[in-house]
Amino acid sequence: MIIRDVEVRNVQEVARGIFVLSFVSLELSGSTLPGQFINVLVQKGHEPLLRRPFSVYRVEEETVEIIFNVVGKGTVLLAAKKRGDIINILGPLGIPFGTGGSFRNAILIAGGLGIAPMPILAEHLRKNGKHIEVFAGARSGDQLALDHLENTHIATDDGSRGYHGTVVALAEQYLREHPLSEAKIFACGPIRMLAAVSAYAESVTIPCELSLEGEMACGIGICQGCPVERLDGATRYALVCTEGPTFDSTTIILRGA
Amino acid sequence: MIIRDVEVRNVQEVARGIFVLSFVSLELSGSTLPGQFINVLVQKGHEPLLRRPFSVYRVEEETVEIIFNVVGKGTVLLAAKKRGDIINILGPLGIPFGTGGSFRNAILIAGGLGIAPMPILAEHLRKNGKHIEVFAGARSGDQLALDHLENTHIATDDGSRGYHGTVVALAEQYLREHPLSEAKIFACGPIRMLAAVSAYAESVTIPCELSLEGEMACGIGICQGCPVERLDGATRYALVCTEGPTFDSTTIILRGA
Amino acid sequence: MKTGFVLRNVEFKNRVLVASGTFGYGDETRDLVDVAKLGGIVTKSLSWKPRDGNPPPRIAETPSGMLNSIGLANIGVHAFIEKKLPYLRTLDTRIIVNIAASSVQEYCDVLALLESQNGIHGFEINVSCPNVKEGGLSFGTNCDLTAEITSRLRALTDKPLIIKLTPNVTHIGQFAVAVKEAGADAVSVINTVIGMAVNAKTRKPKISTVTGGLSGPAIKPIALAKVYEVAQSVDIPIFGIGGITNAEDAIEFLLVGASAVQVGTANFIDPRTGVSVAEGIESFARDQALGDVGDLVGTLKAKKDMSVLQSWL
Amino acid sequence: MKTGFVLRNVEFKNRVLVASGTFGYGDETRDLVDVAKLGGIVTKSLSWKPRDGNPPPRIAETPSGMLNSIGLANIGVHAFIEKKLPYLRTLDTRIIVNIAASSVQEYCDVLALLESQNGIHGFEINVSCPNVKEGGLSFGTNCDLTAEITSRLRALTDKPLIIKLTPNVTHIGQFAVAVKEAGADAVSVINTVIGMAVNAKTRKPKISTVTGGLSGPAIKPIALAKVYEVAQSVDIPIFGIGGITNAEDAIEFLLVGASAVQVGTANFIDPRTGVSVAEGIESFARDQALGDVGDLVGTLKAKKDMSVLQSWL
Ligand SMILES: Cc1cc2nc3c(=O)[nH]c(=O)nc-3n(C[C@H](O)[C@H](O)[C@H](O)COP(=O)(O)OP(=O)(O)OC[C@H]3O[C@@H](n4cnc5c(N)ncnc54)[C@H](O)[C@@H]3O)c2cc1C
Ligand SMILES: Cc1cc2nc3c(=O)[nH]c(=O)nc-3n(C[C@H](O)[C@H](O)[C@H](O)COP(=O)(O)OP(=O)(O)OC[C@H]3O[C@@H](n4cnc5c(N)ncnc54)[C@H](O)[C@@H]3O)c2cc1C
Ligand SMILES: Cc1cc2nc3c(=O)[nH]c(=O)nc-3n(C[C@H](O)[C@H](O)[C@H](O)COP(=O)(O)O)c2cc1C
Ligand SMILES: Cc1cc2nc3c(=O)[nH]c(=O)nc-3n(C[C@H](O)[C@H](O)[C@H](O)COP(=O)(O)O)c2cc1C
Ligand code: FES
Ligand code: FES
Repeated sequence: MIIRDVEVRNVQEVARGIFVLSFVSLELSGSTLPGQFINVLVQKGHEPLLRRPFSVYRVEEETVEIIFNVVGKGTVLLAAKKRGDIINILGPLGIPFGTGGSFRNAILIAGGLGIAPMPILAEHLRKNGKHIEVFAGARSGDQLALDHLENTHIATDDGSRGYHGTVVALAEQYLREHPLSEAKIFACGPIRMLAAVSAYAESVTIPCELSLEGEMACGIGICQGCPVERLDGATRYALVCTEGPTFDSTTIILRGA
Repeated sequence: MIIRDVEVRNVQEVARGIFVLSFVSLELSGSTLPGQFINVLVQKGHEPLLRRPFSVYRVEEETVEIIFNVVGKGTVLLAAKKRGDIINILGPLGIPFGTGGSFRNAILIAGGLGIAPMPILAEHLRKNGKHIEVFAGARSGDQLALDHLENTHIATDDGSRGYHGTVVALAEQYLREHPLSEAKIFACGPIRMLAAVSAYAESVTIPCELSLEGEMACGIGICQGCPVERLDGATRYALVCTEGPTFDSTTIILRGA
Repeated sequence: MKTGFVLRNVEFKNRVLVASGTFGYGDETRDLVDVAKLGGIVTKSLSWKPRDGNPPPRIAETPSGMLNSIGLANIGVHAFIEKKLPYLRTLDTRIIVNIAASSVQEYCDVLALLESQNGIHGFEINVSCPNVKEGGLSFGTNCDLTAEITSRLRALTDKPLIIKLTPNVTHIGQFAVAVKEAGADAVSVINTVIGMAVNAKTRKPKISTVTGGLSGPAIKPIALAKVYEVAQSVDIPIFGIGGITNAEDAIEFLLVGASAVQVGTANFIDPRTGVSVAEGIESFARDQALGDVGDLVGTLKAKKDMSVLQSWL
Repeated sequence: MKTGFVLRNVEFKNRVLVASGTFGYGDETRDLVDVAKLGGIVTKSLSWKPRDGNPPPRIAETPSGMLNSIGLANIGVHAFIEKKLPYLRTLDTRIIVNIAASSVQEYCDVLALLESQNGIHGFEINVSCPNVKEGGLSFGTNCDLTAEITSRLRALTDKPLIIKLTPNVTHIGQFAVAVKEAGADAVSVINTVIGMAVNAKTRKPKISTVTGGLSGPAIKPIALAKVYEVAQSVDIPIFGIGGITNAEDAIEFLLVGASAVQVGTANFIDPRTGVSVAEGIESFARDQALGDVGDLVGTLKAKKDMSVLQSWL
């Protein structure tokens, strides 16, 4: 885990309102695993006060990339960064996805910016010899960011591209028609979508890992600000930042879904 | 008085740590008088919260210029502006210098960034047919910004350029040697310097106007945040923003000098 | 779309006013602001005699906020009537005169004099003033005294009487209950929070009076909590104040229980803020297909069993 | 250059600690922070039994600040002794254990148990906890109760006993006097300020408990004023807390009367903040040719006839 000022290499709009920002960090590029995140201080000073957490999207040699949606002041500022600007990063953080188990087929399901951890995840899964199918959903076709992914199946809420409906419905339909044995699901996206994925995985008894998002103050386990309810266990809550953000779907309760 | 978003045209370091920023505003360029100031919102958002007041330095056709010293977060942000960036300005504000009286010789005395209102002042004085002598002081030679001024006499605290000593001592010496009749003094600078100018003006009975600075929240008379003590008058304090920033030196008390 | 509200028979065209001490006497910004688009103007606090106010520096910026120690500088009620009221009377908005004093009697004298004038629609009472009788402790931190001022003033006017509460007390709800019982029509919540700023290099306080009043976005969370507490305690209208810079901020105050809001410090950055807040609230309500901006008031979706004073750490 | 100070025979190597609840149990950041450069670590508040804490969301950002409602989530004193204390004992810094409880007896039980352990240098008492006996009102807003807790705990320990005061009271100085008389060695000033944040679109509070605790730079002016008030009221050492992000902030607290400071929220942005604050204070003192950082404490020049016009020229 490191804290460093890094130089922005590039910021690019890859889909409507969706940006990829890259920077150079040998320390991070060498150590980050799929599903881990970094906590970004978008500028010095008190506004905004807190860091912003982003999944690592891709690692390419010494370069690290994040992908984000412009939703508020932090991401507005990030999107406006230029080559050479300095941001401060803290990472890699959190528990990575389990990419090395005994499964053979990896099913990646992403809703909206849930696409973020998928390229780095796919890369590692490929290295581990897994077959991959990617299901990616968005509100509309212009909000899809599908670079660096293969075997993609697309769903949009407005039907402007691919399947007209939710990405989970698409995945369910596809997998009914093309059953995959010894499979494992990896999902990231809005809470409702994760709940649907989780219910589906349980119904077909496929192991499933979810990557969660939630308000975070520190990202490193010192504020107790990011609880998620456990299904059972010694304590009622787990911390998303240090015990997640990836969780086995059978171990947590998704509230607000 | 207007409030407008304006586009930065240029930002340039003209002396060590001293920047000139120009922007286009027909409304301001057409109406601003010497000694008036504008109140600049350096960026949207809450940090910094308040506007920053700056004297108008020059007006050149539709372009307005300010000159400033980088001293804190507002001026750091301003110095980093690029052509095309937007700042929000409120102005012109305050009571201008009296450039049209019966005097024939104008003595301009500037300490440090007190140089700010001098070029626009000199321009108007010239138009009014006055003869001008400019006395400019700084800590050292590399902190002098003398563009757009003629008949300049220079003093530096460290003696690195011109007279070694205070600008007021230099002005006194020069005027003793080259007496100017029917003169009026215009001064801007640190409080101690203004007090010295004021004392000198009184001793030689030359009329004298001072331009003051002080903490301001609004710049338009609605916060009561910028008092300066009157020598006498119905109320104890005058407001620097609406009754100044230019004052006849015999009407106010300079505390902290 | 209904935007206005009524307080003791006085109609306000919308729920956005400008706060005392942050909009002068209403005439300074006549070139900049169309005050006819405001629900009302609350004047700078007026006392019986003119007050010089505190020595400079009176202002210091703080993170997302500012401190002030103006010291109630004002022209006095007589000069106000003579020089400012005639202009205010010409404006198509509600004029609330804010009163400050250093004794209960002074509050009464000022209000009684103003009561005899036309063109004033209501009174807001600034109780965050040093009480000379109690060695300068503020009236507003003494519940009995605050109630006494309220009932004495209530007897003198039939116009809306609004008591402006200080946040610098343990249980602001108790003060709201006390002034309601003493006859107040409404409360304004909050005045500034006591704060301080220091220049580390010079070792001097940044304002001449050492401590001062904190305002601006930094205090918005505090103000919202105080308004919420007051709304749980009394059922009279609340003017929500503290750190409002845009319509969204104002709506937050309405949701937690304010019937109207006042814009303060934001006027220093842009005196048109009140107008844009009013317009923004209206379009927000329109987008939500509300028939009345008032439908927002007190509609926070919160479990009321969570006590305001519950500990959270 | 002397940087340290002594509190009831315990020596602290410098005047900068990290605040309770903002540095976990000290082990989470072992890769990032050289805690040997800190004056001390104040642990997360510990209660007798483990506490789950409040449901999410527990955190909301506000202008230059943040709200939290963690709900005293902690592993409980037994797990602390078993799992965290052994690591803390290995650290070359002072360990102050912060205690939270919902009854006076629970405070005593937790402290008595900790008193039997090695490696703890002092106790800080979080009185901003809901008192179950009084329907959840915080102990810390009741002066008698705060004093009672202090004297009961004083009888149980000879180590430094620090009472952490809440700012959410009218006269914090009275609380400082009461706890001093009840035997406290020092006070920590301040805990978080009650605040609230609302999502205008969803109409929901941004944290699950509706109100929460405001911290960060936004509250620094409030914290400075409270420390100043306490410093005028008592002569025991004060730990100044609230919005400190750099050495200059910390020096401001020393000048108004704090003997030491604690860094809180800033740890979330960078857990090394305490170390850089300590280093920055030291070099500031060196630049000013002071022999002892303590020479800064309480040296505010609070003259009222300050300069009319701050000079930028
Ligand atoms: C572990 C983790 C990984 C994440 N990875 C990504 C990613 O790869 N790409 C991406 O676009 N976003 C990601 N997010 C969400 C991202 O952190 C937020 O979108 C971002 O912080 C918003 O910042 P802002 O200042 O632009 O918005 P704000 O002004 O802070 O808020 C705008 C909106 O975003 C919501 N929001 C704010 N902070 C968070 C947060 N921490 N989590 C969820 N919602 C939030 C707010 O409730 C509000 O509705 C991740 C969050 C977590 C916790
Ligand atoms: C009428 C008027 C005209 C001015 N004209 C000019 C000008 O032409 N060029 C120029 O460089 N400066 C001018 N100033 C001063 C200028 O406003 C401040 O330097 C600026 O606001 C500092 O902003 P900052 O955010 O960089 O510094 P901050 O971080 O706010 O403060 C840095 C230092 O500057 C001091 N300071 C802050 N605000 C003011 C202020 N309003 N007046 C004086 N000192 C202040 C602070 O006390 C502190 O020591 C003028 C001030 C006034 C009132
Ligand atoms: C410079 C200044 C002067 C003020 N003067 C008064 C006053 O005279 N009377 C009063 O009741 N409140 C006064 N206030 C308090 C404001 O009306 C308001 O209650 C407070 O600033 C909080 O709102 P804000 O955060 O929007 O500014 C003043 C505030 C400021 C900043
Ligand atoms: C997330 C969070 C958790 C906290 N937990 C505790 C706690 O358990 N016990 C306590 O006494 N104070 C707690 N505090 C208060 C801090 O120790 C500190 O007093 C307060 O945050 C003000 O300082 P700051 O502005 O530097 O954060 C907590 C603060 C925060 C932000
Ligand atoms: S974000 Fe601080 S503990 Fe998880
Ligand atoms: S700066 Fe507000 S009255 Fe002068």
